[in-house]
Amino acid sequence: MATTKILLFAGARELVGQAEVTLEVNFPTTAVTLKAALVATHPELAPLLPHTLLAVDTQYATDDTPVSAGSTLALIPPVSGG
Amino acid sequence: MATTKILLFAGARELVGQAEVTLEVNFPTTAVTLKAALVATHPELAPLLPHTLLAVDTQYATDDTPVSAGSTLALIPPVSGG
Amino acid sequence: MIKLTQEPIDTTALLADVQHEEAGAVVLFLGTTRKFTAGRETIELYYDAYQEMATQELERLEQEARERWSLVECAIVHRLGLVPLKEASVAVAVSSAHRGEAFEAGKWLIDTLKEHVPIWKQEHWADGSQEWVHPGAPSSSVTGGDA
Amino acid sequence: MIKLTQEPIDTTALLADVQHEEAGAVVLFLGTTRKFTAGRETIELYYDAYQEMATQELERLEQEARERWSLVECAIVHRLGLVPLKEASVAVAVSSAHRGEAFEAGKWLIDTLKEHVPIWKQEHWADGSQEWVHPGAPSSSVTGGDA
Repeated sequence: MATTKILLFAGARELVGQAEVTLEVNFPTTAVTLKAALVATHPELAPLLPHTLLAVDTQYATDDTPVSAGSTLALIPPVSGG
Repeated sequence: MATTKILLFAGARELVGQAEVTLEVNFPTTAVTLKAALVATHPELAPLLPHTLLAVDTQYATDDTPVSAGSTLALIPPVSGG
Repeated sequence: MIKLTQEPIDTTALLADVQHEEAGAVVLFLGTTRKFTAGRETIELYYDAYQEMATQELERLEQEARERWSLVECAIVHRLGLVPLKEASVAVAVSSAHRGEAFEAGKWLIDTLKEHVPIWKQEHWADGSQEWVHPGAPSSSVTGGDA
Repeated sequence: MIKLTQEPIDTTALLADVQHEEAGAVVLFLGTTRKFTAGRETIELYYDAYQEMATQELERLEQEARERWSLVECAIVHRLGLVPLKEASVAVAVSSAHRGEAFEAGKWLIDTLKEHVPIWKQEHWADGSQEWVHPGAPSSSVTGGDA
């Protein structure tokens, strides 16, 4: 197990009340596994999580995108810039 | 017969060397008749005239648009603003 | 708002005119003097208009655009006289609640202006010749002379 | 040119950046804060971004637009923080030899920005509530609090 941080933005940050969360993760893992771990530790994210994407090293990930230790992770709720 | 002026612009003005020409016209008449009279008195307009429209009181005319004495007339070569 | 002007177009004022609290979108189009046309070099353009009629046609275009699209503001400015390289000869600015309408109206306005409004462009080529641009008509390039 | 900024967007500088002697057309799009959305009154908007990723995504959009269309210049600026009514949260400016490309690229850029770039808008409603806008996700309006 290793400790990793996930950055939160906008509605996700508001639901958790923090700009990032810390998870214990077995690396290597995948994006979908990280999202499952996130909702387990932060159930307040449950309504939003199905609508979010994970970004791995500032790239949008798909469910099976591999994630290794040291990657920068962020949870991306539906965007609304412009 | 009455005297009427026709305003010229751009290439038409350049071909004639004047900003307007004066024609002797039997009113009422039509746009197409005026254009025929114009090319008779100013043959230098012949290459451009088939590509021009007549404006009667600042409205585009068609061939059979009636023209009465006192109307403001202008020859409109293909436009290129913008 | 319709304007013909001999001065450089003030895009800051134009944008301020169309920005509005009911609008979420502004589209500004500028037609600018380009250096090369089909390999020939332009040093500047000169624009002339049948001013009374051009103003009236531009007002008609604004009215028709407002009938076709739900616009908040609509402004068209055409510069006349010499227009140096890079500078704008025409500006079309529209605002609307949503962006689709602003893009469509802006495109239609400049397309229709170029078809219907009695304004003419004279090319001042780098070789010293000048030429009124009359799309579809035989060319009549004049060497030298003054605009 | 890509920029995220906390300051009001300087459209004069932006237009100067994209006006170019190889371009005959400039299209500028501004997204501006609108007062009413489906009957509800907005007093201002607040924007936040995942800045490193947003900058990278905007650069990718500029690159893709340059591959799809023959653009002379391309600039995208997004403002972050509070954006009052009428003011621009985003500006997209493109120039091209001919106008068709500038309109198409400008429209594609703002459409794609709104789909893909990690920037978020928070509504500050006139009733005092605040709400992050997450299209397609359940609403989570918060009353009071600070942005």
